[in-house]
Amino acid sequence: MSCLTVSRLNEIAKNALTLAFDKEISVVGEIHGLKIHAKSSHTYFDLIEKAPDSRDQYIAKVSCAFFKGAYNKWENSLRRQGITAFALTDGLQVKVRARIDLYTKEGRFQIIIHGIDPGYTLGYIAKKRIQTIEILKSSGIMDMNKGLILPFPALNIGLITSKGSAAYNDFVSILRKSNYTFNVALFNANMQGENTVNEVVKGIEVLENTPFMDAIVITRGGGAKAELFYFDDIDICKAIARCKLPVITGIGHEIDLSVADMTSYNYFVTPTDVAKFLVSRADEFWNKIEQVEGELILASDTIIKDSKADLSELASMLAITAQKYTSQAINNLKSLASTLGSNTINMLSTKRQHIARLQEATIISSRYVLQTQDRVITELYLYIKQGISSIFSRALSSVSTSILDLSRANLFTITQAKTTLERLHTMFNAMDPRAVLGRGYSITLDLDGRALKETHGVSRGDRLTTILYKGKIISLVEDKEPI
Amino acid sequence: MKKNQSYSSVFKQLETIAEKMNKGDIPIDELGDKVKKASHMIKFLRQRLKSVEMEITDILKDLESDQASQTREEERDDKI
Amino acid sequence: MKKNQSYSSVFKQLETIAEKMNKGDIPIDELGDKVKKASHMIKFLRQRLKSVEMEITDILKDLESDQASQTREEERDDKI
Amino acid sequence: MKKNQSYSSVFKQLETIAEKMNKGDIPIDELGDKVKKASHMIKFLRQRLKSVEMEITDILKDLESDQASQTREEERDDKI
Amino acid sequence: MKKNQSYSSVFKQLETIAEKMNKGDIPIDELGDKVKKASHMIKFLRQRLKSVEMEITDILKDLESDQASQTREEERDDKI
Amino acid sequence: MKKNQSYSSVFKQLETIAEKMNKGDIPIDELGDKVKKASHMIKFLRQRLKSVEMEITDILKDLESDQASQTREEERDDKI
Amino acid sequence: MKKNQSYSSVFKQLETIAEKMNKGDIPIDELGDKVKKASHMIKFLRQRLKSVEMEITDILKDLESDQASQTREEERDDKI
Repeated sequence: MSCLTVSRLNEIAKNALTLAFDKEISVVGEIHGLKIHAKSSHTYFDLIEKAPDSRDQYIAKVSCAFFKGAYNKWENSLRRQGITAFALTDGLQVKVRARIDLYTKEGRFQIIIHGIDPGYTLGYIAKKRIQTIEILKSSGIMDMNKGLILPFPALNIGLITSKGSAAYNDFVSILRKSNYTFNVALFNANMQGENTVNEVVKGIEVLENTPFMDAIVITRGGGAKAELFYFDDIDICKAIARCKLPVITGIGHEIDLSVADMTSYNYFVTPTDVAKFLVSRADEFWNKIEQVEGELILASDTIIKDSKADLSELASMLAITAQKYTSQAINNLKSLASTLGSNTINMLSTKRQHIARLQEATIISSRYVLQTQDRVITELYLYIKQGISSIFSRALSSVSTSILDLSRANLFTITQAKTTLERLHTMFNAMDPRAVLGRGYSITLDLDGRALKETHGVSRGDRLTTILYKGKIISLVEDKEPI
Repeated sequence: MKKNQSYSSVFKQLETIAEKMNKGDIPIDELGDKVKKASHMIKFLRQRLKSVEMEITDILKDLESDQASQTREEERDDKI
Repeated sequence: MKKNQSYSSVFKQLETIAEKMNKGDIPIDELGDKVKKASHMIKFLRQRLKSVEMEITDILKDLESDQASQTREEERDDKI
Repeated sequence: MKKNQSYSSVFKQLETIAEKMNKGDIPIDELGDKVKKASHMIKFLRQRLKSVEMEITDILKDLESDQASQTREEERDDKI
Repeated sequence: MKKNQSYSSVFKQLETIAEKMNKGDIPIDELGDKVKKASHMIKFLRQRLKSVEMEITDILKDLESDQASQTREEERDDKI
Repeated sequence: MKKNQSYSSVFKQLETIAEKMNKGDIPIDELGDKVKKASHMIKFLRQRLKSVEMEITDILKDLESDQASQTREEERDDKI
Repeated sequence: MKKNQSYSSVFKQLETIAEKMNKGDIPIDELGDKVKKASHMIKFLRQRLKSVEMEITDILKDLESDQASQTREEERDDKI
């Protein structure tokens, strides 16, 4: 086996490579470690292919050289296309036209770039940007930072920028020129190149946890539009959206907003604008303070005056009310006193009426008693009169009775006498023998002239005289027949 | 008969006669006379009775008229 | 008849006579006289009654006029 | 009649008389006197009634004048 | 009437008398006296009422003058 | 009257008396005393009112002078 | 009154008292004390107002002097 020198080896390899890639090729990858050679002004960088979803790990890498001539031609062609501000930067996804080369001196394999397709890069950036917006929106944090309140004024500022950059200087000098004492806490971060994302995210993390911060400002000087694509990065945007402090961006775009701008509390084109905004807020605040101070003095004056007026009103109301109280109480007392007076007078007059009624009752009763007695006497008198007349009528009737008695008695006596006389008369008539004799009876007398009633005592031969109604017969007894 | 003979004495005689007659104490032969006498007595007594009756009647009439007049007077008084 | 004889005693006599008469205790001879006497008594009693009545009437009239005058007085008092 | 006899005792006597009269317990002879007595009693009682009435009237007048004077006093007080 | 008798007890007595009279429970002989007694009671009661009234009037006048003096004082205070 | 009796309790008592009087619940014999008592109460209440009024007047005067002094101070401050 | 009581709470208490008084809810017996309390409150509130006023005046003065010194400083700066 032949032994080659290093240079021969490298030459053979270069020939083989050149043979293998005899035509211009297109390669896509991400720019990494971009350098412009100070003397030659050639541009060098690596193209890397990252593993999917990996920021730091790459799986392949190739060195690239963009010589000054080619670069200028490419830039001119861009300008001719009207594309400005397309700057190469680390992390930029590019599609390069190139040929393969090997630098024999160094034995280094590289590609020599003829030109870069701006359309590819811009399309890539646009696509990424849309993805980021979509993620932010779908996770609902797009407007989160806008919802925070920016303290008024915001004097304590967390600044994320690269120290000593024009952006930093512009920002700080404006703040200094203002009348206000801003307190700026700088977080020095690369604002371009592949570390931009990590450093900005770190900066947000550090500053939001620094005490007494009012807001975070992320700013950088103007640059090519292609360099802004860091600020479409999802990690930066998420960090901004979720930041506890309002984030104000000033990252130097002119036409399109970066997603970071869209996500932030507020955005401006330049650091100067951001600084001016903050100063104007402070002005505004101070004006307001002065105004408020005036108002405050006025208001406190008013409040104190009003309060004093209220107090004196209350005091006078107190006085009036207390007076009302006492005067009402006095009136109550007065009316009570007069009620008392009138009540007693009423009572007395009622009692008087009672007495008057009793007086009248006594008089009426006594009169009534007298009248009753008078009537009783009159009745008694009438009774007496009745008694008298009954006595008289009885006496008269007894007298009349006595007359009747008399006449009755006399009549009786006389009638009796008459009856007796009649009886005697009848008797005598009956006794008159002539009446018997007239009917054929006769009376036989004995010798002594005695009328015979029986045969006893008569003897034979006795001489008997028989008296007849007219004349007498004298006869002798021959026989007798006793019954 | 004496006019001023009393009713009672005459009546007594009459009764005596009547008694005697009833007892049959009077002989038949006197009987007629006695009866005649008694009849006279009876007539006398009747006369007396009659006159007494008339006298009483008069008195009573007088009394009654007296009462009547008094009553009339009273009635007249009442009318007054 | 004595004027100062009492009504009651006279009335009693009258009653006695009437009783006797009723009993037929008075002989016919005395009858007229007795009746006459009784009639006098009755008249007397009537007289007495009359006079007592008049006396009472006077008293009562006096009383009534007295009352009337009192009443009039009262009425006059009332009018005053 | 005694002046200081009580109204009620006299009234009782009067009632007794009236009752007796109505029963006819009084002889005619006493009737006049009794009626006279009764009349006196009635007059007495009326007199008594009258005097009591007058007494009461006096008291009343006295009372009224007393009241009137009090009222006048009050009116005078009121005027003062 | 005793001076220190209470109004109410005297009033009660008066009522009792008035009631009795109304019932006619009082004999005429006592009527005058009772009425006189009642009249004394009435006078007494009136007197009592009068004196009570005067007492009250004095008290009330005193009260009024007290008030008046207070009011004057107040007015004076007001003027000061 | 006890000095430390409350206005309202005394006022209530006074009202009670007035009510009783209105109903006529108070015997005349006690009326004078009651009215005297009521009058004492009224005087007491007036006194109380007067003293409360004076107390309040003092407080209010004090308050006014306090305000006046403050105002003067302020005016002085204003002048400085 | 506690020194650290707030103006508004004391003012509210004062208003409550004033309201009660206006409604007549306060018995006379408590009136003096209430008025005294209210007066203390008013004084306290006045005192508070006064001190607040003075504090504000001080701040204002401080502010003014501060501003003046700043202006002077600025003027000085301008001169440099």
